[in-house]
Amino acid sequence: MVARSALSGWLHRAADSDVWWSFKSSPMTVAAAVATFLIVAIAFLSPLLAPHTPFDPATLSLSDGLKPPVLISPDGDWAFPLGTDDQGRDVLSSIMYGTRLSLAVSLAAVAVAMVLGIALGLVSGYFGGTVDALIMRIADVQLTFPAILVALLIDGVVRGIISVKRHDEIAIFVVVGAIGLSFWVSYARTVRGSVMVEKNKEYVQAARVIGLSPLLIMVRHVLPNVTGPVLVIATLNLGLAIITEATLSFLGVGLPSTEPSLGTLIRLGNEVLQSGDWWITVFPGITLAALVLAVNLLGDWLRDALNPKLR
Amino acid sequence: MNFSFRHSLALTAIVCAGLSTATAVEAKTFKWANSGDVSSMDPYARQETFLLTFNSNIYEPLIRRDKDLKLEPALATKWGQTDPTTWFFDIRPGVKFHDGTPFTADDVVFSLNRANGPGSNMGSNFVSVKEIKKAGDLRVEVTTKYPDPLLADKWAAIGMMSKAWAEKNNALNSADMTKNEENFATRNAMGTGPFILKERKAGEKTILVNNPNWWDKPTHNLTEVIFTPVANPATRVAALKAGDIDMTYEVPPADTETLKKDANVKVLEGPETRVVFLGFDQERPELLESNVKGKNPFKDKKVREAIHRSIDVDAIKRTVMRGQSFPTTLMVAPGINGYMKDLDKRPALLKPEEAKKMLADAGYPNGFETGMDCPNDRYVNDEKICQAVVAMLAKIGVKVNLRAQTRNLYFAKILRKADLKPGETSFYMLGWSPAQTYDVHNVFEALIQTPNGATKKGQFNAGGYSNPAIDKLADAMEQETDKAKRDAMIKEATKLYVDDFAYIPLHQQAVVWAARKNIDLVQLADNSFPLRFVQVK
Amino acid sequence: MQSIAVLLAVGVVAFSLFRYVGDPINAMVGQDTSMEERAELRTKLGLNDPAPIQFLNFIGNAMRGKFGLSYRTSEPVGRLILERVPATLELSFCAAMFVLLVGVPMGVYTGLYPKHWSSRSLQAVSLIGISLPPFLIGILLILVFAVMLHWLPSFGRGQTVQIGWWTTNFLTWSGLKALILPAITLGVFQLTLIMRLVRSEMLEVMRTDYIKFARARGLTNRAINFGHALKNTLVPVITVAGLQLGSLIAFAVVTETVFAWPGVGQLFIQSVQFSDIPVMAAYLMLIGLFFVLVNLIVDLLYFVVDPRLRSQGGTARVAGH
Amino acid sequence: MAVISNNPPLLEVKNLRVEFPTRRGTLLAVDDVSFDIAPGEVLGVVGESGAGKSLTGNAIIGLLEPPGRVAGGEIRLEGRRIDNLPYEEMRKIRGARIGAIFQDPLTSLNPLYSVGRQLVETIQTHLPLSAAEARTRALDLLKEVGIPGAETRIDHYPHQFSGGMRQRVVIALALCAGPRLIVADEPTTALDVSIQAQIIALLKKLCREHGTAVMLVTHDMGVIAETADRVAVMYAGRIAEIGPVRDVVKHAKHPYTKGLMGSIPSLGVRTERLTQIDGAMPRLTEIPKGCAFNPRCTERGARCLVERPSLMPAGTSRASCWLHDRGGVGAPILKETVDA
Repeated sequence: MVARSALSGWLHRAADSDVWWSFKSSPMTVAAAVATFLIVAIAFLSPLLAPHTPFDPATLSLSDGLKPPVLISPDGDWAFPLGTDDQGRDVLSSIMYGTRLSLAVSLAAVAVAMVLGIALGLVSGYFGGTVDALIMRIADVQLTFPAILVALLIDGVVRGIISVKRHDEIAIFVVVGAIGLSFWVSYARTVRGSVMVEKNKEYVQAARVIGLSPLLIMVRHVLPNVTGPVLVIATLNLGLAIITEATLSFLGVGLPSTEPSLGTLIRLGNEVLQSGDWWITVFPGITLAALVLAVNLLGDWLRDALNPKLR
Repeated sequence: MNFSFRHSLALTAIVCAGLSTATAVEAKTFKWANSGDVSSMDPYARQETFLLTFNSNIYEPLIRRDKDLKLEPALATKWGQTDPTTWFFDIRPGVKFHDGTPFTADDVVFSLNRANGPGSNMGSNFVSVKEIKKAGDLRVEVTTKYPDPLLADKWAAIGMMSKAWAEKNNALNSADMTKNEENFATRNAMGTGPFILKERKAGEKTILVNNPNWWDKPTHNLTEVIFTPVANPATRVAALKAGDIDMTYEVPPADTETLKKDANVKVLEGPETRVVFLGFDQERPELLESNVKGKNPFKDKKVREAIHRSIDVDAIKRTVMRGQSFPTTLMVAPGINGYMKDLDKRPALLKPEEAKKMLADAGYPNGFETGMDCPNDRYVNDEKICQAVVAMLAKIGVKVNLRAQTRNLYFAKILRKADLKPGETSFYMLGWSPAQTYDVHNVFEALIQTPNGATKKGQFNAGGYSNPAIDKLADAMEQETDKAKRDAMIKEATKLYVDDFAYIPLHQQAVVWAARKNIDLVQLADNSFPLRFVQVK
Repeated sequence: MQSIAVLLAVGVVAFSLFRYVGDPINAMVGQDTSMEERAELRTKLGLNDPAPIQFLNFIGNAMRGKFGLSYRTSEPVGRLILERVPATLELSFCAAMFVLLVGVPMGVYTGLYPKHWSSRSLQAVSLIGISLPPFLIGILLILVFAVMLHWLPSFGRGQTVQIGWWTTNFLTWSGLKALILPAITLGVFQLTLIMRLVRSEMLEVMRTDYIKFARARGLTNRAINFGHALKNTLVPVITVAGLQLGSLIAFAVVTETVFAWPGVGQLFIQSVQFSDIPVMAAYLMLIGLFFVLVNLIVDLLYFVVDPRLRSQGGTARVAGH
Repeated sequence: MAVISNNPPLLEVKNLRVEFPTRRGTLLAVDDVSFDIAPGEVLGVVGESGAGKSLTGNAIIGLLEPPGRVAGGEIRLEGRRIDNLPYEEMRKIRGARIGAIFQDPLTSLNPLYSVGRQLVETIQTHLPLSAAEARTRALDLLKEVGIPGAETRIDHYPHQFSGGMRQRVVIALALCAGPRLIVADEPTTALDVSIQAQIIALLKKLCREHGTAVMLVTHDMGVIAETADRVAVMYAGRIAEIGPVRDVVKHAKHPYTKGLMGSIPSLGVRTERLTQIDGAMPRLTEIPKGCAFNPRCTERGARCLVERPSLMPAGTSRASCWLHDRGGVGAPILKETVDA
């Protein structure tokens, strides 16, 4: 009962807040949010919703291969509403599973970047001096090596160090690690800036006096301050991560094609783009574009909404 | 008119720009593309079909292959054996190198020794050779350690270089990677062939021009050939459709149908001599990547049979290969000496229950799990074929963990090691063509005979299949000169490996070439593309 | 000093990482080469030496511009790279121009009129640039402009002119035409980023007191928007644009693959596929060098743009917001 | 009374209303404000933050930040109505006829341009002078505002000046095209106390010399007392009291003004704590019925709760307080009577 009223109170306040108001007043944002929600929900529920399980080779049959989408062609099969690819995989189910994988990879990558960036930003801002200079210099260098190069590098190293045997199993970590590693800088800079402002405030000094770890105190005070900007960066990075994963797949360091991500699906489809079997490329392409577009629109809106100065 | 290609590239570019406008009416420029570049202009740099045939436009062999891959005289007018261990080659008189110097027996001796020398990748064609010597201005004699009836076939891929030119430019040997020095022959060329190298930009473009002083009557009408590597297949197809190139080969199967519909493009298809097959680790007592411990299921012929007969090569042909393959049961393709047509009959496909029962009889009622290795950029749709195989085997309870990777990583993993240890694989894909000899013995020797460090047999038998009866037959056929007897041996050995389900031959991939409508060309079964058969209308 | 340190660090990365990639031997020889020959080559190449010794050799050679021979083409790596640098730089330059000439005005416009419907739609449209993978955009451009319309070439650099060791696209009609599609493909991603950056900087600057004061002084909109506001957005934009130039060169890997553009990016990806260690190492060193140069240029530009840095000796870096 | 001179006023503000549309309804930030400024006169405008004094200033120079807008009333400069001019027309008036000075000299100057350039740019925008002439004029102005070594300083950048020097530059910029009126919005708030007096003195001196009128917006009664000829006290978007500075300071008529004057430390005498008015100014969303000041008023009557007073004469000043209603409709009511 109490929890319920607390929740409703919170909901009420949320509904009343400026952020919610700015959300409601932008139809594009609402559309983006609905699209994002739908895509994410369908993707994560794909094991329940998808008509087929494209990642399970035992369910695939080459005799189902290259069926066109039902609505387009009389040759279509209602079992495969968006057609099948040359392995007999249902395109619709592949998209659902692939989106799930892409989202998982991108979310994980963004999480890696966020944790790394926030940690380094805290350390850099707190200790200052040489540590700060070093970390910020590394950040500069890091920015010269975009995700693609980093991924090729890491992939190369991992292939070399870990025996080739297990490569596919760790491919996903390579991609996550590479993308995560190349995104940390913006988080670090944001947090560092905030820490530098907070560092000299009285409560930090006070904390030191009463024997609390100032770093801990600062984490508690700084993190809420940077939630907004970090959230914005994370949203925008999410879109970037999805695209980067797709591009890596094109360059041959992506996820294995037996369990294709959305990007891998497009890469595979890219090869048959001119063959007339357009549905293999077009549907995953539309899904990817819609997802990234929606996420970015949300990020844009969030940035404007959370930055009261710009309102 | 004499082209010298050694002056600066800039100058040549300008001269030729001028030339091509001046003679615009007759100029027949032929532009073509392939997925990768020729790795070197040195004809001995790499023993691979693409490099050998590309460079054969500049460097001609003593004996060349005609449109049907039969040997015909080139720089040698006559050749043969004076006794079982002595070969002779009579040099064609009056042939001149591109720089106008005459081609002599000295050049032949120099070239053959260079091909067998340090830095060269052609050494395997000289295993039997004892000595190469000049026997008069127009004759070269070769003695071998043992009778080698296939010497002429092997050497049909070895182009002849100019000794004087190599000496002058310090290119006596092929590029030696251990020294940080570049080799002049890597990006320059001096041969006798129908085309002269005009411009070489590795990875960008290579331009050849017609050799007006060629000894043979040209069957082409090209004045200039521009070759560009275009890695992305979609771009290649688009470029052909847009008319930016006149020809490309190894067209992706998926694009074959649309290209056929394009009024400006024609598609040539034919089987390639290479057979793509799957192999098993039959050597280790326990598979590297499997849930079966203590034994190796692939040592059991019943298991191999169940798997062999569960792979539907016709389904693969229909969807994955889009019709661009020629299923086979043998390890050699038609057109190769020793292909046994009456043995090329695939055993009937098993229903999943039948295959499961067969596995159960072999002691695997619940199937088993195994790793599989596959290249993803070597054969046509290699990775997709493997995926299809994974799906087919999943239906009979064999769970296959597929690992597809780029070719050099792939080969590093699955091929036998330098000490002849078996490749690190349980189940793999490989393609093989006896491209030097066009004879089945090469297949037995490399793939089917028991690996043996001393005799160098079975070097590419990655899974270590071993059948003493075949070993014996293969050794015998190597030196047998009586065709009937030899054919009988081949037949017997072929039957043995087929019945053993030693490998799972899948198909010959189709050689799909596509060209603009105004191009006439001849498609060869070994996927080589000599420019001397090309006509631009 | 710092630059040298960065270069050295990149050198360590370049070498020590790629030392372990794949097996170069397989790339160097044909499939039929015997095992003994392979083993012999390995020893000769020093691939069996301890890693530190190999590294010292590497750095020593690198300082003299010697990166050895490519395992794949057996040509000197230095020259391979040098031959391809012009193609990549010209492509990146055109892409950067495209980004700046289109992206900055778009950013200024959307920043000045953030509420206007045209700004909002411009912003939404620009998102398409980052919603599709670059390789797909490239292929689609080829299909439309080369295959369907026959306006532009589908791949390659077209006719180039050689000036010294530099080959240029800029002097021939076909060369210029060949640049268009790849430059757009390469730029479209960064275009969106730059546009948004300029927009948000513009929004930020337009709120400042000195802009309000400039208005109060009755300056014309032109003077305010392009003189005062734009110049103040330049500092963070320069920072990011400099970094994006680095991204351009890296993303060129994709564009060059799609358009068969003979630049270093394509060379790099081929080298990764073939485990061509010397080329990969040299490429990384090149990127490192490039980083140092871009930083230098960025610092110089700060110096030109921002008087505050001039008096402080130009060392302080004004970070982007 | 209010307008001493016979000349027409330089600036007339009549019934000015400034609105802010928000999602919770439209906020009336400036409500029915009227006043005049005579040529050469210094009008001080005081009030707590949020009282609407800066908005009034911004409305006069035509730079209300959206979504704020002038919703009613009119503003006339030298008889010409300026509140409804198109942007471009108003731009020509800004700088040329009305100058402005803002609170923070540190941020009012563009950091990337030299002060000379900013001066020349402003001069050339409004006056038909060549670059050289404009520079000479700029140099003269800098000397006039007391920048030592103006010849070299003219090419320096804002960050090379101290805060006080920068505000001098800002004053030069505001004056450079010879405006008749300067709207100075808290010109000294951001400066050190020691410099504040100098800047105010400078402003006063220059305006006298140039015959420029000033609307001096501040929350500092001390500054007003020293500088202004007349003063307007604003509370919750309205003028509470307006009159000659001496009278308002010494004999405040509005209870709010009285409280405000009580909170000024006498010059030179520092008291530990200032007298304060209990409570705070209401938010614009919560302005009470009747007189906006009534919740805090110590002299509140019943009428104050229901009816809003407008400005009415109160001695030499005018105040919006029922205490001064001489119409007899509602004579002052004692406080006790409302406490029911």
